[in-house]
Amino acid sequence: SLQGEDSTETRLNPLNIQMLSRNLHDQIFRGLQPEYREDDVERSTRHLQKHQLWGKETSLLPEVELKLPQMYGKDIDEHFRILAQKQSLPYLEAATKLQLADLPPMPQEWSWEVGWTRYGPDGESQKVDFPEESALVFDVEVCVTEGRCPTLAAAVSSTNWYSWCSKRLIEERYSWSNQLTLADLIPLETPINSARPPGGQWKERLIVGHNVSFDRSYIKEQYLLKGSKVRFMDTMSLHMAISGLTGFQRTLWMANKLGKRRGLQEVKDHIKKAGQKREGPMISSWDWVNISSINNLADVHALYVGGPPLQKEARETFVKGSMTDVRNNFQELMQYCAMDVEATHQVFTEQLPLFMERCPHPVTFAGMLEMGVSYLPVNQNWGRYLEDSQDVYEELQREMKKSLMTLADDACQLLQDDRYKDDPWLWDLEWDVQEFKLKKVAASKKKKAVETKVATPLPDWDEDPGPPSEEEMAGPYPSRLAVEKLKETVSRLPKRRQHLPGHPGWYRKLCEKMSEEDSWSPGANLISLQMRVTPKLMGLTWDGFPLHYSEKHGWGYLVPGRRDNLVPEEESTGPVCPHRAIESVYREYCEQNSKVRPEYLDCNPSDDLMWTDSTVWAKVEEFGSLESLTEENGVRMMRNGESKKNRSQDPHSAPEESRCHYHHGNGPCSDVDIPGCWFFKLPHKDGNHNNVGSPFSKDFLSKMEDGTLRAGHGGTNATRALEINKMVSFWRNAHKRISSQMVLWLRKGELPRIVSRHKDFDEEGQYGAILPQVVTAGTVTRRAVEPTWLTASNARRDRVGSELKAMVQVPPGYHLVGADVDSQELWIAAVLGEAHFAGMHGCTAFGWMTLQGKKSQGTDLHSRTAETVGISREHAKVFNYGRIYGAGQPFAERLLLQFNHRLGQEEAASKAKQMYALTKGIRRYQLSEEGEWLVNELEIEVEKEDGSVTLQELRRITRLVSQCSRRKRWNIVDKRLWAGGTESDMFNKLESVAHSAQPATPVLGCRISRALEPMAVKDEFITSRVNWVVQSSAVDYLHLMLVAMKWLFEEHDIDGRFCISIHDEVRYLVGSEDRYRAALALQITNLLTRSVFAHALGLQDLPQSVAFFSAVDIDQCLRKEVTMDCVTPSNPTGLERRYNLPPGEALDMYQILDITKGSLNKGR
Amino acid sequence: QHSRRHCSTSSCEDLDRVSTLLQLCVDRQYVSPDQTNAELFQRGMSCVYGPLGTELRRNLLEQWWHSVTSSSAQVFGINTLSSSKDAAADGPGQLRIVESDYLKHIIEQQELSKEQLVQEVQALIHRSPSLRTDFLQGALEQFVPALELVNRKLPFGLAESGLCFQPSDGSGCPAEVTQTSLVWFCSPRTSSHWLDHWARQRLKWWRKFARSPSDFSSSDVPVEELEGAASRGVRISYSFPWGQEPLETLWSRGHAELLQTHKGVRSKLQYREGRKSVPHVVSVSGNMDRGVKAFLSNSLQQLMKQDGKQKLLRRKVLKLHPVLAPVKVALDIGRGATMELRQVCEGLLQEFMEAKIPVWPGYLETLPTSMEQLNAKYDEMGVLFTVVISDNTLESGLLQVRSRDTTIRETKHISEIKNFLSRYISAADNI
Amino acid sequence: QHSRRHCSTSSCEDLDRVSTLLQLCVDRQYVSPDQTNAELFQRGMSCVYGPLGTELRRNLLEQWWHSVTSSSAQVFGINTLSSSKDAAADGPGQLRIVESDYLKHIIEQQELSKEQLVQEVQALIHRSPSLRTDFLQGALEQFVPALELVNRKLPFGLAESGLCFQPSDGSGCPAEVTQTSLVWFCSPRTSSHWLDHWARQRLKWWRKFARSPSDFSSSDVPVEELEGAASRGVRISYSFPWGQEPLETLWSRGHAELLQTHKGVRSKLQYREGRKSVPHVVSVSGNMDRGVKAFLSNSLQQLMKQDGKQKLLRRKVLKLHPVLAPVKVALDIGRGATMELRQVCEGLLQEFMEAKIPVWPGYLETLPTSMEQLNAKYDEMGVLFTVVISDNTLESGLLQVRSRDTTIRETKHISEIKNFLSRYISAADNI
Repeated sequence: SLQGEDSTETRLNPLNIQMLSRNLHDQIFRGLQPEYREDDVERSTRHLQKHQLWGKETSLLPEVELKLPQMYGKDIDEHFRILAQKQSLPYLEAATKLQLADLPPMPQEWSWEVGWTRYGPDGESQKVDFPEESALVFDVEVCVTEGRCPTLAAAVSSTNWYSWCSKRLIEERYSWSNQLTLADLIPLETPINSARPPGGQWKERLIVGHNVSFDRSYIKEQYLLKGSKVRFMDTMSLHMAISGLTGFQRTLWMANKLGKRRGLQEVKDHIKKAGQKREGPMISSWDWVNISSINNLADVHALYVGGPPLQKEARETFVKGSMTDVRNNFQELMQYCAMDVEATHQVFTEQLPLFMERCPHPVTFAGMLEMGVSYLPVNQNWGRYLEDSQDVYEELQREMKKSLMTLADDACQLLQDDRYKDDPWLWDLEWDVQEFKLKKVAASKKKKAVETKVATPLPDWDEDPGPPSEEEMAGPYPSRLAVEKLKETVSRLPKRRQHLPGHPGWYRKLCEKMSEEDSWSPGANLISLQMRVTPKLMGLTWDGFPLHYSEKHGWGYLVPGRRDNLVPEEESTGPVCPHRAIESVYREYCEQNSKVRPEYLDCNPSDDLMWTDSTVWAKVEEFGSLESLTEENGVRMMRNGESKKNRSQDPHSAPEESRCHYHHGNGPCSDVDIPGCWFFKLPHKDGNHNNVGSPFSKDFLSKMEDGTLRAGHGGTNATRALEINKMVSFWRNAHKRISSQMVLWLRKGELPRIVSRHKDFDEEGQYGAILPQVVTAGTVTRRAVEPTWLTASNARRDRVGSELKAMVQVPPGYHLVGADVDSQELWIAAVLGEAHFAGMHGCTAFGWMTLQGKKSQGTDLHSRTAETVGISREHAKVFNYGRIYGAGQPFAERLLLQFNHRLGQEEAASKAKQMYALTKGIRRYQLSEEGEWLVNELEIEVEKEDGSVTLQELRRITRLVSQCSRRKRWNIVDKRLWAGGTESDMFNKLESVAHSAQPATPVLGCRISRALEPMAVKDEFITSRVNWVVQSSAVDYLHLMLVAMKWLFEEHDIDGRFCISIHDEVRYLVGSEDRYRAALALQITNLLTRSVFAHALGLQDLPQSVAFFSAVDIDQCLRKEVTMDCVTPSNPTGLERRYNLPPGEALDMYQILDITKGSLNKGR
Repeated sequence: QHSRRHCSTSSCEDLDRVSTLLQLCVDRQYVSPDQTNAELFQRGMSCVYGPLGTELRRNLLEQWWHSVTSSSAQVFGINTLSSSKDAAADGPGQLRIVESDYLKHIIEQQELSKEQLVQEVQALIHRSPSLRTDFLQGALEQFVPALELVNRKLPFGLAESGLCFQPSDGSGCPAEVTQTSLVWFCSPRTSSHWLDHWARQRLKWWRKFARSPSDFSSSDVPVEELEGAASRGVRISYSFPWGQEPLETLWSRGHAELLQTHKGVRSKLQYREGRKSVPHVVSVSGNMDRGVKAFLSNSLQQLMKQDGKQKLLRRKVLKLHPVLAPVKVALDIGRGATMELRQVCEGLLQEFMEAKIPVWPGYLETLPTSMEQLNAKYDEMGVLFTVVISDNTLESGLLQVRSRDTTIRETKHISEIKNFLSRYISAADNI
Repeated sequence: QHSRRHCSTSSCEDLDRVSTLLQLCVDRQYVSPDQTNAELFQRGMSCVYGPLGTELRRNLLEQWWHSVTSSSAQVFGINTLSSSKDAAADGPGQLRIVESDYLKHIIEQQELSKEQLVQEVQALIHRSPSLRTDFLQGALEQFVPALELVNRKLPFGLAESGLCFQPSDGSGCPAEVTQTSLVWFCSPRTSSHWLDHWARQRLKWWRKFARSPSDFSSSDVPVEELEGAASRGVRISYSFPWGQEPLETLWSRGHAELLQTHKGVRSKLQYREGRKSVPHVVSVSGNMDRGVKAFLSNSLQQLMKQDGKQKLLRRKVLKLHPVLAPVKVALDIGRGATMELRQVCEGLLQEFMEAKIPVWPGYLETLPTSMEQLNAKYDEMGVLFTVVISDNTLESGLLQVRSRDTTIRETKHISEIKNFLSRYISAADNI
């Protein structure tokens, strides 16, 4: 083994944290040694002691001895600069050429011909295989109603214009195959019917487009597993990096665009709708609006280029029109496409220098290019998956509908003897039935009819009359004639037949009017979970109380026992509440639950709380936009306090005498006057003043699981419906997106020989790829955005279709090699804080926990939080990430209430406060010069610690100052700091970056969007800016990894390509022979990347515990764990049995070293 | 006042459910009334069905046949003999058809020695045809002509349904079972996929007609219970109140039995793309007698209600799927039957019959019954609609239609009732 | 040039016809290819049917069931067991189900004397269930519950269809027959009328599906051929080229067997208006295997035509009634079998299947065949229409439809083909 006996000793830093093995440190930091100052060490020790972390036992990792590949430059940063420059050189050249070009004039007339046409400067046109220039601006249009085949495209290079037309556009046919082949796509590098470039050499070329990943998915060569060196630049991503907007800003921007006045109204409405307090931030600075825009080409063009606005009306033809419409307007539409190309070129020309200036590090550029060519291999199992999932989904939907229909049918029985009046749920439905209408018949006629009617009594004696005679059999039966005659009375029916007149009103509404349509089906088939009648039919109860809907307050429940509003029955006009029945429901519930419930039910977090980080962030951003200023100064705090008092005098809370004394909840609402009952609202995740629109929303899933919300009526039917609702939730939301993924199947000749000659190659199988439409920098933090793959959760046993990711499966002869960066964001945040605090790894409590914390000892971050607040570790995770993303105390409060609705408001607030004091710490304030002067002048005694004062002190000072001075306002605060918590120093660092004049990521120096720079937004959007520091650094991390991997793959001839990166996770598609070398490359990449971070922050060392991925996954499909079998309702037998996919390997660094002998070289 | 409660699953209530179900089946002519017969029914064997049971089983078999032969996969129906003279198959547990005359003739021959007698009897047994216990063997034998039919292209399947016979396991009373069988031939590589495919299709089919579909479930057969050559098995079961019983079993059988049936002559068995390999067999075989029982059990709904006098009544409804329900509509006369009313009923009966809507001629019943009793009876029979003709019908052509599922009475015109029923039944397939 | 001639009835040609028919049935998968099997078929016994034969028999049985249970008279379908343990029926010609294990066990007991052995064997035979030879007994047994069902009112009938077993008459090989049975209970006074009624109804039914109806005829059974208790009998026969064979037999049986079955307990059997009299029984029982054979024979048409080179060709067409034809439509690809054409075919196949139109997936055949050969094959299969999809279909949606009966090719649009076929088949019922 290579664990170094010869390396002298384990390196520990003064805080006893194990550092890189000496040989690695020497190779990476080139002899630079970290220096530790004594007082720093002492300060750190004290800090750790305070948080009970000092002296905790830690275990040592084996040393790693490894010869790294030859590195360039004088230090590791330079090494990466050189790599990135090398990798992006040809593309950068092409980009520059394009940027400097004067475009040739746009052709007046476009050629109506299949394939590419080139237009010379003099308007002459010529059919070509594909444009050959090294850089193009490119745009594809698709006639959406006719499937996913590209319809037409336009492109321009520095010298020529091009147009492309699909065969399906030019040739008219009754039907086309819905399965696309390479020949249907747009070639950019290869002739028709070939998958090889002329001369066999792939060239480095650059394609520019707006949202270019969309256009990329229609390019033929991009689906080939190997070869193309074309790279893409997305003007939308460049825009995001330069001037992007946060989600909240986008809403404001749109509102503003609609006219400032109206805009503000919209903003208010938005805030209200998002459930935010009225005294939320007044957006005081609007400067940013003018230096930014939302993402579409027209607005981006207006921002960077200006001039007359782009005309986008023609686009409608592609979205809504048919192929015939496109044909009829061909010239106009081609022109439109070309105009977009021209506009994109103008935008690009403006953007490129701005981008280079704001993201100066070459790694950023190179990383973005690599990100733009993601590739997901799939096989015949993809189709099987879609079919199975849809199938199971539809079956479950049907079952659910059936259950609900049965409930509706059963409820109809209450019509008899008006029994519905005593039903605790159904009493207030519409129970009226309609009279069956007939046309009036003239009275005289009627009389006549009666007269002529004869009634012949049945013979008493009913003996077997024998068979009908032959004559009887031959002629029409008399009985048939009698019926036919009666049928004539149909003329008395009204022309329009009544719709189920005999059924109660609510039921009628659930039925479709009978028709000859194939789709018609009998019964209450319009019923769905979303309908108001459904919870009632199910007889849902909340803690034993029947649910009730109020127009004004949404869903709530009725608590019996109210006596002050009983009215004698005869006086009431509408339906009367059967409060006695409600009482007996509750009594029955109490009897069943006579065993006392455990006070605190910390249920297993339902999946819906196990948010992906992006959803956590969305929440945080929503809250963050409000709370940033609440603690600003004493006055504001006061108002906050007032508002709390106000809330208790809520207009719709009941007066004291009609209070419910035995039940506490969200209410009662006195303006809901139901005799004998109080009305309480169901709790809402965004705060209790919000109305609950449906008790079946996913926020209540956990309440159903823990039995708070349960079905009373119809037993199994209702319960099963709820269960199914849970099972289908994923597929219902995702199936459109998933099944519209464009898959392209490759023919045998289009696959590399490794695949087609492999022993496992199946002639009848299908091999192909999906190109996910990744916007390389889709958010203001420059994180990638893609709606399907980047947000997909992991397989869950009870979620139909959730095995999605595992359907990305390699062709024979290949493996997926990849890894998750262990606690990426936590480490980045921690290392920033450490550099700020004492310049040592592990010097803050937060950092120490990240590096050394152990789940088993309860010293890792999540366990710590869980312990202090008394929640589960899983829940604690959500809090921790939320906090690091910048969420404040109110967020935590609300989250606590959501996790456990039985928790009181006060209790939640105190828990949240406790959590924040322990972690983020307490706000302290440094007095400004003015402030110091005032304090001195007024001789106020001030309690100071480390030069700062507490909030209480500050308030006292403010009060004293205002008493003693006539001047309205003094600026006595200079800086706000956090203190005392495990994360205080980290937050101080993040905030100092966020507040700096030109915020830039600490490692690669990428500047924040112009729309978030303090110059434009002053003190607004602080949460977003704080969050940006960590998130954007994580993007830097990813870009560094991509550059390093590309270097190692090329240097060591590893057959592989980038597949996809999902936030902190990267995957490569690697030839099976090279898979272990690729795994080693990945480990080295992580080592180097972390080292760049440490280097950039002036810490010339790296802890051994984060140097390597804890595991590199070598697998044949995409999944969270290599052993996950991804059993779901649509994949009941698991991956191994159903798709023949064995578990993969998860190798740690030592195992990889064993296998590869530490060498990246081929043929060891 | 009233309360609705679904029966909980306490075992006492379950037992109650069982006897209720049995009694109802006998009362309502699903199963012929006779102790031994009821036992056969309970054991999931073929028994003497009454008119309603016969129709229900017919509907079920018809649906099975249609779903299997009209699936997108190529399935051919075949019909083999229920007895075979293949002497080779001489395993234990064989049922032989013996002509008693012959046997008598042998043992009545006084001149034979004991040894001779034994020999003769043995010879007779040996040449007596044996009764099939399942359809597998027949389908394997028909593989070769069927392979010709599809020009040696896989995959395809052979479907058959009918009676099979089961040895008595000691009770001395061999039983008959209505079985369905699909024997599927495919390439070895795809046999596992096909097993999954058919398991899913079959489960879907069962659930399609169920009132509470989740009572039908499928599960892999544990390795230790694998049968014969089978490498994998899936069982579709129904959770009866008294426990799970298998309805249909799927086996991935490999090719051993196919080879054996054709005496190892591989050349006959090879398919076109097979490169000399022999097809694999996936067998799907169901017990439709038990299926009938499952659907009866599944569709029985018991609702409690209190009547006006606070008496607890139990309403028993057989909520069979409209497609399966043996009687779709009952025809009755409201009050005071007259010849005229009866004639209208007869006319309607004819009309329904021609439209292939099974109808119950309740109007022939001349003993007076209250509407309530009548409805209770029809609910127990699982009759979808009750059409009541009255004096009013003679005047205006209007009649009352009561629905089994909602208990609501709706007025309809006589000219529209047939179409309404036809549409209702055919559209019920859509849900 | 081309001429058609109906084959005359000279015996030589008839023999030719017989072998042609047999060959065609085997070639076209009506009957499984196997010498013994063909013999069973010829004898009018149940045999191993191929996919087409199976479907034809199904259609025939379906039509029978519908015509009997949906007639204006009250007929209930029932289902009885094919074996019974009723030891009383111990007449000659009994088939017993013997568990061979038991018999072996007895004869392997060395210690038994010959007498003991004989006794044990006799006891075993005696307690072994016997197989039914017809449905009469079962129906008679079910008379009592059925009488309850109709509230003791006559007349009514019990219908059943399925397998019955026949002793071997010496050949040592018992046979199976697909039988249909209607047992009709009526007052003694009307029994003769009912016999005539049913005889007329049945003959009408047979003729309804025939190409030349006069080949089906009915005749009274001569007195000397009367069976058992029967006082009158009517036989419906088909004139095969080789002679007449009975298809269905009706007996007026009196009440003796009914009484005997119920051990003479008259009180159980009395009907409401019957003044203590016991109902009379009319039985109608048919052999549907022979029915299949009759319709195959009846529908085979041989046409002579001369081809371009003056060679005499014989065109064989199985002109089965549209309702009976096992395959209604074949789907083929014209020229250029591209994936897209195949996709269209699959879509159509699904559409037809869902509309319950049996379809032959001819497009799956990838070996090249001329259209002529294909049509000849489909004619022999009795396929009503051949739909051909070609490149033209992709462009314009038009396809070619060839009719079996007229051989004319017509162009239709793809959107209308399903409705056309459905209408054609259902309307054929009215002819």
